[in-house]
Amino acid sequence: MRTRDIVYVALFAAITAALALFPPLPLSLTGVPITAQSLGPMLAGSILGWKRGALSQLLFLALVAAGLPLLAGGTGGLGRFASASGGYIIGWAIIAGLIGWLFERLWHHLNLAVAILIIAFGGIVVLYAIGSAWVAVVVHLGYFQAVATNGPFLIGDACKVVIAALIAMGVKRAYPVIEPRPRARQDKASTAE
Amino acid sequence: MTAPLYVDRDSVVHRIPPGYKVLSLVVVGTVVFLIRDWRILTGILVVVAALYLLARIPWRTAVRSIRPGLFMLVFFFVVAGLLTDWLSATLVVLRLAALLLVATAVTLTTRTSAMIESLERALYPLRRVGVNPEKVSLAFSLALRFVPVVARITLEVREAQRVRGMDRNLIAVALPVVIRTLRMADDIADAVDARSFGG
Amino acid sequence: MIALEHVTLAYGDRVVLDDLTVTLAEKRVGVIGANGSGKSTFARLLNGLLLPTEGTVTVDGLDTRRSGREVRRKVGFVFQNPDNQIVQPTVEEDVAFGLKNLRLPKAEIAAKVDEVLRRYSLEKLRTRQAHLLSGGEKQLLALAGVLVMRPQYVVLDEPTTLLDWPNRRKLMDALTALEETVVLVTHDLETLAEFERVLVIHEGRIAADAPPSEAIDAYLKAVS
Amino acid sequence: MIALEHVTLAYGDRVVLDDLTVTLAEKRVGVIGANGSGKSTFARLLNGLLLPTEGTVTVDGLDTRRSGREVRRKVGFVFQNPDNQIVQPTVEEDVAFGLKNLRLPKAEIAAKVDEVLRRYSLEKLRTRQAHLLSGGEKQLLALAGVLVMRPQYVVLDEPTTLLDWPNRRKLMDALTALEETVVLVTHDLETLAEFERVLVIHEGRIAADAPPSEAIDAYLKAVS
Ligand SMILES: Nc1ncnc2c1ncn2[C@@H]1O[C@H](COP(=O)(O)OP(=O)(O)OP(=O)(O)O)[C@@H](O)[C@H]1O
Ligand SMILES: Nc1ncnc2c1ncn2[C@@H]1O[C@H](COP(=O)(O)OP(=O)(O)OP(=O)(O)O)[C@@H](O)[C@H]1O
Ligand SMILES: O=C(O)CCCC[C@@H]1SC[C@@H]2NC(=O)N[C@@H]21
Ligand SMILES: [Mg+2]
Ligand SMILES: [Mg+2]
Repeated sequence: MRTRDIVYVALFAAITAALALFPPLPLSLTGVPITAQSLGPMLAGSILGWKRGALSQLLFLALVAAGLPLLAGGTGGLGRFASASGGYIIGWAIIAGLIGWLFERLWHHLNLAVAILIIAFGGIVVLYAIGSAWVAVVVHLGYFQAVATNGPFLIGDACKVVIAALIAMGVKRAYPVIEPRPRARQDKASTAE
Repeated sequence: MTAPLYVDRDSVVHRIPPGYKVLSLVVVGTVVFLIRDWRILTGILVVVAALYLLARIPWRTAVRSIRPGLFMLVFFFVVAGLLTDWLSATLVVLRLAALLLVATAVTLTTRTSAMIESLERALYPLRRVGVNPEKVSLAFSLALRFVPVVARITLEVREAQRVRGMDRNLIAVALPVVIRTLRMADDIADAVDARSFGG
Repeated sequence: MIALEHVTLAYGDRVVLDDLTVTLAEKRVGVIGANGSGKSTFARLLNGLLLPTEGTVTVDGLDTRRSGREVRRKVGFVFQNPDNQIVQPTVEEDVAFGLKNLRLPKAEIAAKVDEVLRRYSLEKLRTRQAHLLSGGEKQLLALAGVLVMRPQYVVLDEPTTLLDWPNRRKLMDALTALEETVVLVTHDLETLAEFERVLVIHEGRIAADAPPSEAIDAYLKAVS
Repeated sequence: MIALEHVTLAYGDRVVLDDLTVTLAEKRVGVIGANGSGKSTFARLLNGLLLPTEGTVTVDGLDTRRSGREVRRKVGFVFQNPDNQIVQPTVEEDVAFGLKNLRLPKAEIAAKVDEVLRRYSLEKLRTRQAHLLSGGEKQLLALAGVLVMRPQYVVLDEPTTLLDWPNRRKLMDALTALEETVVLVTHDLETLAEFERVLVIHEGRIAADAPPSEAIDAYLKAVS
């Protein structure tokens, strides 16, 4: 990893953290709030690609685990991993990687629709699958019953998907990171390990 | 908003090295899921609760820290009770409560910086497979520095847009913020390199 | 006319401006002071970007606290750091941004953008990525993006710092030619020579309020 | 000694510097030129932050392309925008950053940090959050963070832009006092008065290379 990649990783960890400033809606009965924060992994993957995207979310999780209140509503700490949210927040690292991988694969065929599909697949389908699995395990719920508790998230998550896709496409046009820019390519020689 | 959740006290629990605390969390986490006897689970819960006394955590702080989890416990108790039987519902809730209490206790009694340090130390052996500990610690400190910066840049971009007549438009703010922060990241990477990062 | 009445501004519990009362009615007002004295803070108060902790700021009678939007339409603002001011991918889109927000017809926007790009020698850069410009180029762009909207007051926070000499001259000439009231925060004391009035901010208060040469003397005495 | 040989630098297909050959050996070298002429680009080439598209840059015989790391240890760099130079949360941590990278013992780091904070009057700010400083305070911090590492060459890209007069004086005095070779990019022509040599960059080439007054004349003629 070049220094530049480390800075990007740190930046998107911070962006996910900053999204906690949007207050959470504790609508969901399972104690998993509706939050703006899952926009963070969607952006990280679609802007940074799989490796840096996933690392940025791992870094974010490490900061939360270390006791910083970086989750929406000023919560954090190891307790959040033990709660019903645990699967979702760990899922953030996975879907950032997944979305990033798909973006890299399909980079030259991307348009807004494709971007929306990829991000929805990672940020809704896969994230719910992971989050619900954890819920099912810790509370001995049937898996599909657990999946059903995701209903209240759908509207918000659909909005996040569209927002992430618009931003990702905007960044692709104005300041692409996934495909090395000329300057980045030059720098590689000087800072490569 | 980044004030850590840590509660500063001088106690035995505080003095346990972070690594051991996390390890015991993992042990408790595994054990509670293996036990099916509600009496033993209750015993564990009591022991764990005693940790809070030992660590001299003010009880208001303790309650505030576990409150988000409490609602979850109640909900799951009801759901599990209705779907199965009340005994297994009790088991589910006792387990979760124990897990939650231990995890929260670790956070309340361990300094963030100590936690990050021991994490960095834990990653040290991975040097062989290409994980550079200095880079990891740079990533941590930059992330901490960036949280307020991202917030500030968002404010500044919004200010700049308000000055030019745009009052509220999420995408119109978010896109320049992301680009502006990426640009900043590039410059910072240069500055880090220019100060001999990596030896 | 911009009027501050008993304005106090504190960040948290650190008081940066302490009970200022001042009226700006002249066409050219300069603001100087040491680093960290509160000049940028003062400037931001003038168009409601910051609201006073205590006291009121009014622009032509409009309170910045209640009529933020109208005030901002009247008072253009050029920031210290041009990076934060670029909100669109390319130079021409960025200049057009404010005009679009005013919902002007397309043809009019295009005409105004053309004119301002020409006036500030940005024509060659019009399709360039705004974020990759050089420092001075960004500063010109920031300025163009605000002046194209023809505000009645223009507040500029150190707008010449990154400019070369011809561009600096061009900017100062442009400011002199403006019909509008100009409030200029600067460390570049020479640029103030033809200003009518210069305020010196020092330790939270207005330490001097006088014609340029006198104010500059007071400033140099205060800081040394 | 820093030597450029037939150096060309292009961003994409836009050539910014075109076949420059020049050797910098004097203790005080100034670099001036219009906005967008390529001064910052030139400066970044000197310590390997940018690599030439064609040609070579060497520092004391070390090629920036092959020995990037050693070169960066020799050549300190102060950027145009101090914001992007702050890499640690607090002032003192930021100053210590470069020293840590050099793996100095803790006590030595602490001593050097103390000294440099004192020298640049940053003591009162030492535990403050670096990103909340005012523009000028940040620029002093950026300088301190580089000089504390005692590089042999110091390249500065418009370091005085946000400074008030006393701070500017302090900075220029600090530069004058340095043992090290200084390369200063600036629009502030006065600061160059005591420099030994000034390069004027214009349209991708070195349009003049002379003592200050002569070079400044050439610059003003070239840009007008
Ligand atoms: N958002 C903020 N939160 C806390 N403190 C702040 C904030 N903005 C500025 N300050 C502090 O308030 C004081 C005044 O800041 P301001 O930016 O107004 O100074 P200035 O006169 O513009 O300085 P300069 O000439 O360096 O630009 C400084 O000490 C600064 O550190
Ligand atoms: N990363 C980049 N990608 C593409 N173009 C760039 C990049 N960096 C700079 N440029 C362009 O190269 C030219 C030279 O830029 P440079 O920053 O070196 O100018 P400068 O002489 O430092 O100007 P200023 O006095 O305004 O700071 C400018 O036209 C600029 O727009
Ligand atoms: O406890 C937390 O703060 C983390 C909550 C995780 C929320 C998940 S992410 C996907 C889904 N969409 C939401 O709005 N909330 C859940
Ligand atoms: Mg200021
Ligand atoms: Mg420059």
